[in-house]
Amino acid sequence: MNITVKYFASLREQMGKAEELLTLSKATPIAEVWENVSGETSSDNILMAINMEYVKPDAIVEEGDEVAFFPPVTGG
Amino acid sequence: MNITVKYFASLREQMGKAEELLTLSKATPIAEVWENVSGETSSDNILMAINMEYVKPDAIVEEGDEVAFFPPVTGG
Amino acid sequence: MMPIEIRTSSFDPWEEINLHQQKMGKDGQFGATASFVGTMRDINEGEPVQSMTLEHYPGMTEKHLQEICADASQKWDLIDTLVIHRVGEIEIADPIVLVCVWSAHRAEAFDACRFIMEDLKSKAPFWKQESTTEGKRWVEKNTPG
Amino acid sequence: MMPIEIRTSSFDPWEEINLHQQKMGKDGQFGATASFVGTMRDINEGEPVQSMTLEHYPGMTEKHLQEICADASQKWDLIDTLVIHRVGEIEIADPIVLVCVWSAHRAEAFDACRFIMEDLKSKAPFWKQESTTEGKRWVEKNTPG
Repeated sequence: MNITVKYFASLREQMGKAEELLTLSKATPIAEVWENVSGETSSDNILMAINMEYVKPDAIVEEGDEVAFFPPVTGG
Repeated sequence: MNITVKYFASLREQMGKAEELLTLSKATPIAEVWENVSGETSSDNILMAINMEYVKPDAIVEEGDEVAFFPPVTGG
Repeated sequence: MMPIEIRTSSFDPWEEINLHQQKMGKDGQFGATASFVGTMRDINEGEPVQSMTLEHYPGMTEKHLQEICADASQKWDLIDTLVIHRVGEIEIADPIVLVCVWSAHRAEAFDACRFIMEDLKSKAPFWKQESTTEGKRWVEKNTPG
Repeated sequence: MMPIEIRTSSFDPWEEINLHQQKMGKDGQFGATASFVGTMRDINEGEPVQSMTLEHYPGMTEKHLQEICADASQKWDLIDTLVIHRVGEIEIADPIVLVCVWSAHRAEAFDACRFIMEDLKSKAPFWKQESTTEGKRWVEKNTPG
């Protein structure tokens, strides 16, 4: 299954890219996707979204999803 | 002693005047001044000011003071 | 002295804020601007209103608005405040009151703007008389804040 | 749908409020307009800042701003809301965000304006990167509201 992963702000810089396409063998918790792409075992202080909705680390990523990882927001 | 008395809004209409000059025989509590001018024995719901400062009914009116009586304020 | 104005004719609150901000010359210092505008409605307490007359106590009104803004500046770290209040004949949709507060951060601006507005409503000597199809009536109390 | 705009160039918040209010066509209905403008300061956390870049998540940002305004309209009886937020390169004294709320009475306008602003700060996906004499740095957290 194919997903799109987006990175923003300091995470975009850390990852060296704004977006990538990934192929997963099966539906996977988003925290595992983060561990795979970042090589980090912790997702503390990382915000996660699936299809533009905030989700918790155990949320399941499905075929075609748009996944996003980013640091705490600082708008306004 | 001479004082100026001002009336505003519904009290101005009730008194039939906006302002009058009064002569008092001595320094007098403002509630008594109200009783004298209005003929009423109660000053509930009447706001009172001496020289443009809100005062309580027992505040003493002195020579030359500007006294004012008015209903609750409704600005803004 | 805080800028306080009593106006006898209609004013545009947004233009007033803009002009005041330009005159202030504090660009880059303020990070937060909170404003409130009270506007004349065509209905009050369920009855249609045609127009309104606002009476005030010249001298005492200005003095109290000054005190209210000075109090706010003591309570919070503010860069500037602006208060404009209409008196006289007021038409539907006319702005009645403008309160605007500039500060470095948003909490102060929000708190002070609301404080000034509530204090103005409870202390500043203004009185509203409404004209309805039934005639004129004095507004007896403000809506709760 | 609530009016939500992401702007890539400088805007005048007072002109935007004025224009929006004219388009609304609710003259005589609203009695209260509460607004907040966040503006770029020349200092943050004690250090001089020269300029700022605001990044956002296109799509998700608009969606969340819509949700925040819809939430506010559920909680309070509002006539209209307007939210405008800058992205891209921002200069000192540029407005960053405008929140404006129109309602019949003042309590709703004050409460909803602050709620929208606080919710926007905590949820809407925007990120600030400041340019200082020491180089660029990502702002790590917002000042408390």
